[in-house]
Amino acid sequence: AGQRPSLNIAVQDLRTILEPVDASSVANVSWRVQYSIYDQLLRTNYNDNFRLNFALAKSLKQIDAKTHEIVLRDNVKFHDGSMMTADDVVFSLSPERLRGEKAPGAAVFANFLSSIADVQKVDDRTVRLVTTTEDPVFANRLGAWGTQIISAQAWKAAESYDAWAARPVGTGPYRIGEVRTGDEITLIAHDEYWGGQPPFTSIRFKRLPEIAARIAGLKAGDYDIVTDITPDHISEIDGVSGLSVAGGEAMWFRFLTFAPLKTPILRDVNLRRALAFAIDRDALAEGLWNGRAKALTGWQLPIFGEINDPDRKGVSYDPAMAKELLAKSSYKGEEIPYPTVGTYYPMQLPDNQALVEMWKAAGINVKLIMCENWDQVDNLGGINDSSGGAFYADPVSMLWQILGPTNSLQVTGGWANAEFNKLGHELETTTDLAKRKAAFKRMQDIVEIDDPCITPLHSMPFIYGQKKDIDWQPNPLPQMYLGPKLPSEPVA
Amino acid sequence: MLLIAIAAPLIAPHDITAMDLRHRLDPPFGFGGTVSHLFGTDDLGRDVASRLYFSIRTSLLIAFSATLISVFIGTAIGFVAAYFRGVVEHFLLLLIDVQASLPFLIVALAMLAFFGNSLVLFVGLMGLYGWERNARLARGLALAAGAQGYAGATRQLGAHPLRIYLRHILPNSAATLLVAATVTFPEIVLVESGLSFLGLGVQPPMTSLGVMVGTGREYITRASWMLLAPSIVIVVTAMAISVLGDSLRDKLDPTLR
Amino acid sequence: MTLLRLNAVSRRYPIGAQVFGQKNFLTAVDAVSLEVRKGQTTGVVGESGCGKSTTGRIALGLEQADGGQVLFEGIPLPQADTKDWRAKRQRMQLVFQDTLAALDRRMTVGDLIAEPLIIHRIGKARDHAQRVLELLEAVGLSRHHQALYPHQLSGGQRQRVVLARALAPNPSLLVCDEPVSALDVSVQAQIVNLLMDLQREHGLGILFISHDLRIVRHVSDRIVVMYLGRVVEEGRADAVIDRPAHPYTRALVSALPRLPGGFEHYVPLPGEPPSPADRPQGCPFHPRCALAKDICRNSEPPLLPTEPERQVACHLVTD
Amino acid sequence: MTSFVYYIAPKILRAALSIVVVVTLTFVVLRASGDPALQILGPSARAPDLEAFRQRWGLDQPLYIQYVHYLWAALQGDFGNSMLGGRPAMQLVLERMPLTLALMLPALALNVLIGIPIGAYAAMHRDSWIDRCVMMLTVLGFTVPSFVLGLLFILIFSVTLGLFPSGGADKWQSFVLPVLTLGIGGAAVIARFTRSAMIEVLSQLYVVAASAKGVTWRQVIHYHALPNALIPILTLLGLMLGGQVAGAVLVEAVFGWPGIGQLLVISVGNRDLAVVQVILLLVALTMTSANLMMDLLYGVIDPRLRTNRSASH
Amino acid sequence: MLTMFARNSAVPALLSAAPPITTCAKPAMKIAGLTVAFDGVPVLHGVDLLVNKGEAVGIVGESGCGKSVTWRAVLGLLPKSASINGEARMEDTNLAGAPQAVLDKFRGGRIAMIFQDPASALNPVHRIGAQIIEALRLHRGLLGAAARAEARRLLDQVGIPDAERRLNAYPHELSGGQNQRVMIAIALAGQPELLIADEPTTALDATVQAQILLLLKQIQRDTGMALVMISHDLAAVAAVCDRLCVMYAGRIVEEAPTRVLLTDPQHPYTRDLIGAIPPSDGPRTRLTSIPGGPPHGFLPSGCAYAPRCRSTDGRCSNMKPDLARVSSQHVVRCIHVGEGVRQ
Ligand SMILES: Nc1ncnc2c1ncn2[C@@H]1O[C@H](COP(=O)(O)OP(=O)(O)OP(=O)(O)O)[C@@H](O)[C@H]1O
Ligand SMILES: Nc1ncnc2c1ncn2[C@@H]1O[C@H](COP(=O)(O)OP(=O)(O)OP(=O)(O)O)[C@@H](O)[C@H]1O
Ligand SMILES: [Mg+2]
Ligand SMILES: [Mg+2]
Repeated sequence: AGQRPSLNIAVQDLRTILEPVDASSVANVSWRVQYSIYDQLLRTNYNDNFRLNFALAKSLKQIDAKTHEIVLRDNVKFHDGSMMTADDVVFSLSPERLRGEKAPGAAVFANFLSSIADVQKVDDRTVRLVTTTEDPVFANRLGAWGTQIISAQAWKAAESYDAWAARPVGTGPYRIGEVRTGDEITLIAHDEYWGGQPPFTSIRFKRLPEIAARIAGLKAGDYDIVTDITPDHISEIDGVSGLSVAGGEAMWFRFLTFAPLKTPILRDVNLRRALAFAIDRDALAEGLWNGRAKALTGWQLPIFGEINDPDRKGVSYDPAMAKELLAKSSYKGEEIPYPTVGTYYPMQLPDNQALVEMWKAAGINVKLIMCENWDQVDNLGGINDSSGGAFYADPVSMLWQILGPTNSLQVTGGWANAEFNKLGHELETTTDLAKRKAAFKRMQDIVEIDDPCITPLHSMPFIYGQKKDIDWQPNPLPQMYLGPKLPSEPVA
Repeated sequence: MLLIAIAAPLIAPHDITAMDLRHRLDPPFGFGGTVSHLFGTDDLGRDVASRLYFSIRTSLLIAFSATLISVFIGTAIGFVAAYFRGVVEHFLLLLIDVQASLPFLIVALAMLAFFGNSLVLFVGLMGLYGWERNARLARGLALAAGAQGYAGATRQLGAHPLRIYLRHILPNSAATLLVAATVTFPEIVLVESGLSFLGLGVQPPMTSLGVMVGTGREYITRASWMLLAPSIVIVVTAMAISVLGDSLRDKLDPTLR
Repeated sequence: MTLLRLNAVSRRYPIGAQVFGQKNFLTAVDAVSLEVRKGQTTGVVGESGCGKSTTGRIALGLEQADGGQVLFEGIPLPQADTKDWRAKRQRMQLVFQDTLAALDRRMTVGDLIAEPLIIHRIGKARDHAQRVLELLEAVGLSRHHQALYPHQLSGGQRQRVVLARALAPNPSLLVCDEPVSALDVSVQAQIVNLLMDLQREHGLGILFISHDLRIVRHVSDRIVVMYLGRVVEEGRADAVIDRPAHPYTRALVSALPRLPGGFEHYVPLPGEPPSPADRPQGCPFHPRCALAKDICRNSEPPLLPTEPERQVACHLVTD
Repeated sequence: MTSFVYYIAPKILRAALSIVVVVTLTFVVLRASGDPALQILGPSARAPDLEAFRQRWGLDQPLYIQYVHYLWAALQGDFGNSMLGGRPAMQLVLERMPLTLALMLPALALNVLIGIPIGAYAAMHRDSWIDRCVMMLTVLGFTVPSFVLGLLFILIFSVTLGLFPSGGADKWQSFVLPVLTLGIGGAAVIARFTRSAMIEVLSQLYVVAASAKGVTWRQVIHYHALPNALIPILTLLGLMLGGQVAGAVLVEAVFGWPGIGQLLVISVGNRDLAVVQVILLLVALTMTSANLMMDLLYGVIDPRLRTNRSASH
Repeated sequence: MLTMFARNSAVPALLSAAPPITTCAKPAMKIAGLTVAFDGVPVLHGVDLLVNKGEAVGIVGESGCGKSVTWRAVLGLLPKSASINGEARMEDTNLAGAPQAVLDKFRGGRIAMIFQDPASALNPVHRIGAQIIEALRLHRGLLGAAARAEARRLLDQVGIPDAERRLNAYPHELSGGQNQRVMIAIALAGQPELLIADEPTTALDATVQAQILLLLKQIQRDTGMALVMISHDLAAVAAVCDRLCVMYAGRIVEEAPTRVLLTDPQHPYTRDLIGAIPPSDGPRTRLTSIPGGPPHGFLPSGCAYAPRCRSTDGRCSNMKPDLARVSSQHVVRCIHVGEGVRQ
């Protein structure tokens, strides 16, 4: 091959902490950049039904109910040229970095890897992972987020954690080049990448918050890829010669949560159910999102496979039902607060306003309250926007991940349900499929019928505008993978 | 413009929040759109014309009252600074300096942080916009009227300072302050647009010219009418107001009659 | 009967910044004494910047003297901008030179003249209109001027309005600060005649400030000549002009163009008028005085009587 | 010279005092309006992480203690670290400051270079149709929001003509559009102001006198009228500087310009106090020093102010 | 005591010399039928005036009668709203309404003008040296050191001590009298044939007024230029000028040699004007005041002064008076005087 191209990407926002397990890295805009800098032990192939592949691990063997052994890939070189060893893996998963109460990775650990209790080095190429309980999704976790392996030596050599977090050393296809805080990040090809030569010599992520400016920049030829295109703007790129629109398939979703414990009017279960039935999700997906989003009606995603109950319907747009429920409720037209920041998610404000209109049509008086910060949103309770995605093909990664006792709805005291928490725990710790199925079913019943606290809206597609000839495939998740094509080495 | 503002509920063909998600971003009448949506529809399929009428109403309300407040506060502080010399004056000048070096964003945050967001409050906040310029101006005018001119003459007649400031200096400064206000007006509409975008401004379901411009800019190529309609209104209003300001100044000044 | 008496009043103005360090001062008025009697006019003459206006403002209490005393009808003036002080305004009034600036251009002549009546609550509101008409008539304006604005009047007419305004509260003292300097000779004559008529009718005491010796001589009973903030000569008007004693007064008198004759008697005064910011040692006039002797350079001559009703501050004259 | 010190010292004192007030005010406002932990970690962050974050940055202490700590450190030259990335706030801001200045100063120059000639020209042709058109155009100039103008420029010059890059700040070509965008609104204001200042000056006696002296009209304008009209324009220019910072925020967003305007918005949004403080500090410093410079410039242009001023003012 | 001043009597000596007789005079400027209207409102109604070379002519009249407008019209200094008609000839060129290019050849060079308020007639932002040198460069082509030397000489000539240092001064650093001297120096820089002094001393102190007037007179004598002095102060003009013109409402109403005019005024307005000046000696008398004000814009059908005139009769308000010659050098615009003497 001749000269490799370099890539210019205009993004709507950028964060400069590049340590993947840092608390502030739990954000779409961080994952997008970090995904090409690191490798995890396993790799989820999002474009192939979330199938798990070997990455830094070349084999995974369950030794007993709570113990797994990993053999590491050979000849993996860090960005600084040093070799990756079991020590690096142990350190990467150590309490100092990840598992400790005060570790920078505590948040990521709790979200993705909470079952890991211990990590032991067996030899230079072998590591044992011990979990607290049985873990039905153990392998999935290793391929989700948080098992990025960094160089223990480089960590120790760093002046401070802050200095480290600004330029960590990983094994991924690109290393960190120039970083201009809040403005741009340049990644440079890591030519000794174990998976082959990266296709681009460098990748520059440039912050450009104005969508019109991003599109204009793409058209002017200043950028190769621009992110966060909303469906309304697709037509501006689609027709242009040399440009194309990519992405749209999404495993990321938007939903609404209710905080009955904070907002007394919402105590009424029928009202909450009516709220859910009054939403015309198709209108949002088809009308507002130009068909680029898919309506989401329940918590069973096709990729979950066996655990799903094929007969389950979920919620649907049913004005009659909404009326009926409303009649049964004690609701008398009181104002229900709907605090929102309005600009956090793409198309958030249009969604908000459309929802308010739909509720109005159903006879529910919801008041949209624009907030400037999350404190205000938190304090007001009522109805809240939220989003989340499936990192792996299991409901643990969706419903439980979103509503679990450590997550914001429960922590801030908006909603609590002991039964739900108990079932969720079971879902997470038993490998018995029947038990898991039952738990999952009951959990859905709780959040849909008995004590609704959440209602799904639609998928949130990641749409990119790009030059036609750029060879990359977008994910259904915010991560952008720009490295070389990796061989398929599925985990059994 | 004022007429439209007053009559907005009567002439608006559609409810401003009535949306039609299947007729989003319809172009204006004459550009492929229908008569029912004269200026087309916006990103939620709402009628741009109706929203425009209501926006004019909100924006005029905000900008007028805010300009009034701004001029009032500025004038009051400027006069007080001119009347009291010494410590009081230095303190007020300090206040003016502080405001001048404080980006308005911070002021807006402060107000919202302590008082929450509501239309009345928002008007009050916008009223803080540019007061320091008016204060400087008013102080200068009062000082100029000072000892030598008519103010000194009235003082020596035995008039109370309040009378001097309210009956003499104020009417005489009015013309200049008025002209300053005509410049403040479009600025307030634009600042409001900026703030609306940061979630600090006019809240949905209400709408304003600023909100419309703010939303419209995303659609500058896709649905330019969303941006053009409010922009043209702002420009025309600003021109009308600057012409009005000039003629009002001439009207108020007996020497120009 | 003495209406107004200034006893050695002084006024200094700070110059330069006031915040730090040593203050510098400019002495605008230095131990000036003069008096105005009921029904009489005292004229003050001198070059620009010699402190005439300042003296006038002090006499009215518009400005506080740094030293000395101002007695009006035998009583010291109250503190400026107090209630008492404002009440006193009724008795003493100022007539300005710059009438365009001194009249609020947004008020009609009628309102302007009525304002002092309102301020001092003189008479009932409904009688004001009548009083305004009387005043207009007194200063030689007519009813139709009432509705006009200052800029619609000529300079002379404006000066009449200022006069009417000053007369409205029935004062006993008028301080006229260059009332006619900006006017044409023909209008000047009108105003001067009017002023003298009013004085005769109402028994006003007038302090008449001007740099025009010709006018001052014409209207005044007594003349005070000022130079650099000090009184250099004082006496009966005709005596001072016809027989000037102080060299400065002589120079002033000689600079008057005569009709006919022009500058036949002109005695040129060397140098430029000095600034009050750096006053010379000794007699303030000595740098420009052709007759200056050593004593003039060293000590300041006091104001001493040379004949009845006449005082001069010059070493050479009083010796 | 000493009189100059007297003249400038109170101004500096007041500027310093106002900076202290600004710093304090910002501190209180930013701390009282929204929790940085929530802003930075996002709404779905877990409680322990929030707690840890607060502890790490001392946000769990009472406000006044935080303030005292902040002030004490600031007095020692430590302006704190950015909560987003942990780098010293000062370093962060200083990195970007030159770029914003590189935007503002040419824009200011543009204000002057476009605004003054246009205003002067309109004044010379007062009440003609040229004058009226120009004045209408200026209304357009300051009512069109800068973000709209910027986008229009990008569409015309980058997308359609391909003359200049649409964003970034790496080549000299990248400067053209943002500077134009930022400069035009101000130029409109300056033009209006220049016009009225010129009309005022042209009616002055010395302009008539210069003509009587036999000076040609061109020279009268350049040598006699303009320098005098510049004095009030300078005042305006000083005042406009503050507005330019606000303008920079929007223009930087449109052009992806890595200046402090964007940084300010990001930092305010995240309640990243240290960075906001440093920016405001520098903005205030720039403003006050610019105003001082204006005062010096007055001295250069208007000799009446150079010599000992009287106490009034 | 008067003997003390004997040493300083050089200047009065200069003045006591008899005024020059200008019989063989050639005209420096001849104005005929000059009219000016602002936006259609007439201000000058036909001014006829002759200024001979080397002569000092005074023009008096009350404020607004058109004294300044006359000469500003001649020099093309009026705003665009003014429409100028008639003639103002300097040699063969008519300056009234002439284009800029023509005017530039005369302004400052052959005709110079000084103004009432010297402080505002000098540009506050330029050094006075630069302002003098500007004129020298324009009219005499002097540059650099030569210009500076000449500027210094001019300042010396107008009686500013320490000229070298004062060249670097700004107008605000000088007193009013000094500024007026600078104005005169600028006017002299072009070595004009005609100097127009528009109320040169109204803003100045009495002592300074005398100095400036005498300076002007002296320079006029020394250089042989013609001097036109405008003022409303008859006494001041009379002290300097050989001949006086009295203007009223945009016309010249009387013109005569100074002595004649003062001792034998013919026009009622001139008489009233003289009567309005407070006497500088003798008893205090009531002054003659002229009732009413001058007409504005369009004149009454007859004599413009008729409404204010003390000796008016029925004919005055109907008949427009022409300039009538009383003696060889004395003309008056009054029907009462003109009758019978008309030629
Ligand atoms: N408020 C002030 N601050 C500082 N200096 C002042 C003030 N008022 C007057 N002066 C100075 O005091 C001196 C006397 O001023 P004043 O106005 O009394 O003079 P004047 O004799 O009335 O002069 P003119 O004939 O020009 O009116 C002047 O040098 C003036 O500059
Ligand atoms: N630019 C102008 N526009 C309109 N009218 C003007 C203008 N200049 C002068 N006039 C009018 O022309 C008339 C004559 O003015 P001019 O200045 O010649 O008077 P003057 O005799 O010089 O008076 P003064 O003694 O006050 O200087 C006045 O009535 C004046 O109002
Ligand atoms: Mg005075
Ligand atoms: Mg004149």
